[in-house]
Amino acid sequence: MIIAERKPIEEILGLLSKHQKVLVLGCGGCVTVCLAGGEKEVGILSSQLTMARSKEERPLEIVQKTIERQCDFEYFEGIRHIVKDVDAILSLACGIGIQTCAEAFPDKIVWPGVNTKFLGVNLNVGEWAERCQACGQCVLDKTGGICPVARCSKSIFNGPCGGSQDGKCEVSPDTDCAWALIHDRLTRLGEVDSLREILPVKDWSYSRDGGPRKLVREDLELESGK
Amino acid sequence: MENNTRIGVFFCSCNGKITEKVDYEQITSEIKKLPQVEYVRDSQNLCAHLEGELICKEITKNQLNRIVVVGCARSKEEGFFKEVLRKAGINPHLLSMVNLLEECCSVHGKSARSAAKAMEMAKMGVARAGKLEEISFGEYSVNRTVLVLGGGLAGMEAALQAAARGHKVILAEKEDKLGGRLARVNSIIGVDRNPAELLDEKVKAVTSNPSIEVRTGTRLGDLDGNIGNYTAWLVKGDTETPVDIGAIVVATGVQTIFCPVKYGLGIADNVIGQMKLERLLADGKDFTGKNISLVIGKTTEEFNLSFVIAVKNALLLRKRFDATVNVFYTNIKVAGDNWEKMYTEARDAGVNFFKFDEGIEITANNGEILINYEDPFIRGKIPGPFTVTSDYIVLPEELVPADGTEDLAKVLRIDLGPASFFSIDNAHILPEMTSRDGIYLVGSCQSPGFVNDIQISARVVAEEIFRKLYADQVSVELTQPYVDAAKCVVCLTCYRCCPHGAITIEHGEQYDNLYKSAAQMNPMVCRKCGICAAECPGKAIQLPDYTDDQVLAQLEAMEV
Amino acid sequence: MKAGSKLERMLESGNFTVTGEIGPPKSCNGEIVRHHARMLKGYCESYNLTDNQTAIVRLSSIAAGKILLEEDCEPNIQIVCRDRNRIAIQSDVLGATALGMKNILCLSGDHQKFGNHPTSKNVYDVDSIQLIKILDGMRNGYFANGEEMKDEPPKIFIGCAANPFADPFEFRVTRLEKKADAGADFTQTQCVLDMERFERWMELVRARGLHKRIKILAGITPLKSVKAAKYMNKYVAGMMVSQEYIDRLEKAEDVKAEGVNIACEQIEYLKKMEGIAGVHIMAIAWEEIVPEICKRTGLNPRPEV
Amino acid sequence: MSANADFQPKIIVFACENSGWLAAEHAAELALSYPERVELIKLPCSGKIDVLFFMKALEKADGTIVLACQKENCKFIKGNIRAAQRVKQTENLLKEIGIEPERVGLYYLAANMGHKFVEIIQNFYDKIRELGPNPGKVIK
Repeated sequence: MIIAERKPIEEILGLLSKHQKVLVLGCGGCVTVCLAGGEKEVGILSSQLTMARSKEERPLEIVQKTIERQCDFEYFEGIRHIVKDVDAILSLACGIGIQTCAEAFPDKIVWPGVNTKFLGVNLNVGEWAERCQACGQCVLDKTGGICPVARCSKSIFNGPCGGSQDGKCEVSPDTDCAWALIHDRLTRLGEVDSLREILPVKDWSYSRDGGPRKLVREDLELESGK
Repeated sequence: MENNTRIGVFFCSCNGKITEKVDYEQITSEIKKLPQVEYVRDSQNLCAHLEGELICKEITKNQLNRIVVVGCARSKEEGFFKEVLRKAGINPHLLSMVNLLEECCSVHGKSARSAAKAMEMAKMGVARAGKLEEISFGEYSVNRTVLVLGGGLAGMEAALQAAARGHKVILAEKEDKLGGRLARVNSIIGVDRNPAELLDEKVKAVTSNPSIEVRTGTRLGDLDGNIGNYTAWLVKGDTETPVDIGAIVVATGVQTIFCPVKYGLGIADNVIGQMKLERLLADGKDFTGKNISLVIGKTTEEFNLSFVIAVKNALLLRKRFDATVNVFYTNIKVAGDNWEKMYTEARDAGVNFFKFDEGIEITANNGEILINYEDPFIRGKIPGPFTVTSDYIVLPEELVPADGTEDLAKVLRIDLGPASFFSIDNAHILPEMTSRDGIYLVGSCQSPGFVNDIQISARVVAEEIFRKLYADQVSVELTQPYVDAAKCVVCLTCYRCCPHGAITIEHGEQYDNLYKSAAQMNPMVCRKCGICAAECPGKAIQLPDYTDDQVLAQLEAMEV
Repeated sequence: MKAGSKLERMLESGNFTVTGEIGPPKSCNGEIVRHHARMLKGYCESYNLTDNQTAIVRLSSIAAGKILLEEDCEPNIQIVCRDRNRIAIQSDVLGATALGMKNILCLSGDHQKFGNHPTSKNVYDVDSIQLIKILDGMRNGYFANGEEMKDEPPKIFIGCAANPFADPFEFRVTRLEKKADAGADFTQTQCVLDMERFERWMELVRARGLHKRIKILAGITPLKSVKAAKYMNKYVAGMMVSQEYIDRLEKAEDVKAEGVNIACEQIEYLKKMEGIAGVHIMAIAWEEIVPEICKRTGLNPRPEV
Repeated sequence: MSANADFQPKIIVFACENSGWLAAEHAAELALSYPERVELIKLPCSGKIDVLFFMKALEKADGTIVLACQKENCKFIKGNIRAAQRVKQTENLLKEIGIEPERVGLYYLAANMGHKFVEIIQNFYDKIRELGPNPGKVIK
């Protein structure tokens, strides 16, 4: 799940400053689940923006809409007629959705309304934590199902480093030391000796470091042998 | 129905109480102009019986399908008008009531401002009426079997009460025989019965009842589902068997821990707990002429049970053996039916009561016991400490929940309350209820209690179970929130927020969204608080009678 | 001999070895390094040059190493994984060895959150153990990608850190073992301020025979104040200060003198401990005290090797 | 901001039907009085209050509050706790756009507290009067 958080309102007001009519566009995917950009947030943000602009005596007209997912082009088809009439779109989708939206409406200004934070898990209502960095080559088999790339502050492969104390990371007492978690879990599973093996340097070319990634599965493409 | 909404607005002057402050003429003429309002009428006293019939007729005649009553809105009146709607053949939830009497006339003077408010309130009522929705009933198949956990007196009593109301009962006891703590006491507070006899009688009644199936050596391992449709996994030895049940009564009771260390004492033959004393008395030990001291006040102060037990036994020792009985106390908590009387009786019978605070020192060996104490009332006037020598010292035990209470709470998905006993629901509703419908508490598992309370609460619980599961097929008014599956992203927010465990995620083709799933509220469990609706990030949840549309329409109709 | 540095020769000789530490300044003023080098010259076999310690921008450790060489002091170049990827690190290693530096200490590095550029991006292309392995490969003539060097391989004496005071305790020994497996020749420990825990750790080290595979230099830091001791104990992750030392400092009239006393006692104690090859004296911002400590513990003058 | 003598704030009160709503009825029984420009909207529980309700209310009103059952005495166990959270959320939203967070509030009371009801309403009304008109009002 992608975890996002609404941008500070001043920033959004700044982005919208020159517009009179905008579409606040929610997404029914991850950002609804993480309470950042679903229909309810669209409503609250719209009300907040309306009030803020009314206070400045520069009224802002807002059209509200939430579509199934903003990371698929097809879902934008149904809102073309709405988009036509607005100055700009404020997208509350994650970074993927915002870009898809911009691509779907090449002639329309699309502003980001949220900051996309990380790929994570919902620990409780109002509490999320990072779990994956999409590094492209999963090592969870070697680390007891706990990811050192995403959860160790230094992303080291042969931890824990010397800053691990009482199961916490040197960076903050609120952060669990991923390697302490790995060590404890493997100990519980009776597999702790596997940590004696030195994990080799990672091939980061599968990660973002190899350049923007793209996945093509020819066996699934509609027209094969393109 | 949206397009042919036909609203009828009925004004009541409440025998002039309203009209003396507010001019209806002005309001009715405005209201008549509102779209969808097809009929307006004002009356002296709308809740008169004849008026009810008249409203009925007007509804039919004018084909009204939404009714606004402007006047008062107490629950009694609401009931009256709902009945009128029912008689007129329209859903009683299509009624919008405006409490002009109490929200305006009674609290404001006659002025332009109060007139404006009256107008606004009427308009809000009409606006809400336009958004009202019908609420129907649903039929639910339920399992009427009751699972009782704990085969002590509370469990047996609950089983008998439920069986008497036609429920099948499975009585699960983790030990290998029924009886619980009753098997270990000499007498029962407030009940003039021999415990052994009473126990025998109850065990016979339970075991001979064809509706009650007793399973000993059995505990609850896991639980799925909700009221009317639970699946409980009963664990006996290494085997786990599922049973389908409709409700659960928890009667796992309390346990006592003898902890003389808290009184600065070690283990000695003449230092005993109340439970041991009960045992000795039941076994016929002779205490004639002995000097016995009972100390209470350093532990388990939060429950009056320990105080009442001490007073009961003090009185018994005094009466039966003519023993010298001293009760050392910091506090005497004997509030409750007859306990105060028993305390007075003990004083009258010659039990000595000594108050102490911090200044008490007890030394015990098997020969004699010395108690040095200071009386805080006479300290300074008659300097202490005083010394009392005793043959026996009796201490209260710690009262703690039965073993496994914490695990059981997790399985039942209910919280633990003060002192780690099971937490009851809001005490005003039904003290035996938990936060989840279909799970009830009887006896000391919620807080150490008395035998004579058990019968009452067992009856109340059995009655409540019967009320909910009165037949194999029950009819439930579907006032629970409904979910627009197209907007539901199955994010689990509602599921996590629901205080009653009423929400499940259901799957099926009928759910028109990407996930073919949606959150669903079980009408038998849901208590209609609307927390889920307010939390839903997709605005997929609406609570009938309080939908967003209805609330926002009222805001919309409001003047600035 | 792997690199033939003075440090390596001293450790091989079996003499109780002493290393020191010099923190490069937050400026381009090389004279500060030179000043410390002159002050400490002759007291230690080799001097660690920290690599942007606590993630604060400082004069580079290799440049500082060059100044040390000019002063006839042997540098021990620290390299952290935080700031450079494997390309930059290998390049720096080649550069350092070309300038005549022979000891390199491999570290993960403090997280940049603690430094003066907390908004920067960290690298951690490799971790400290992987770095040791890369260096071991380089001295055997291979780059990290497996490519064989066409020219003479760099001669490197590889060091690493060990922290007996971090958690999980038992795993700390395993981690040292992994470093030895990766090719580390010596290790310098986190400053020992809790001798009891250090001894327990050494017991585990000896039980695995690790002291025979890797030279262990115990970290020594003279405590300067009670406040600092308490702070380190409470707030610095991976550091422990025993209550005994805190009590002694609190009671002492001259706290600094007591701190030096403690350090000297520790050195004397460590001299006798099986498996300890020497000490690494880290007098953070108190370099001038090192000569006194060395003299009092008979570590000066240094034997010739 | 000094109080304008003519300013009569508009207040929207969301009332839990188990407490605030009944307390309003009780106030009527006691023949108490409070300012006219106060409108009540019934909720089944304070936990039904929605941040959006508050925001929509403040698009036309000068202040809005929710009346909840006494702490630890919510009929639905956690309703008034959720209500407190949503008030906090709304306060933050208001603060962000430079509107006084005091314009939203939560008050605890019981069904038989007619006097308390009036006191809450009057105090809040006075407070808003003191603050002056809501600058964020959209419909003026």
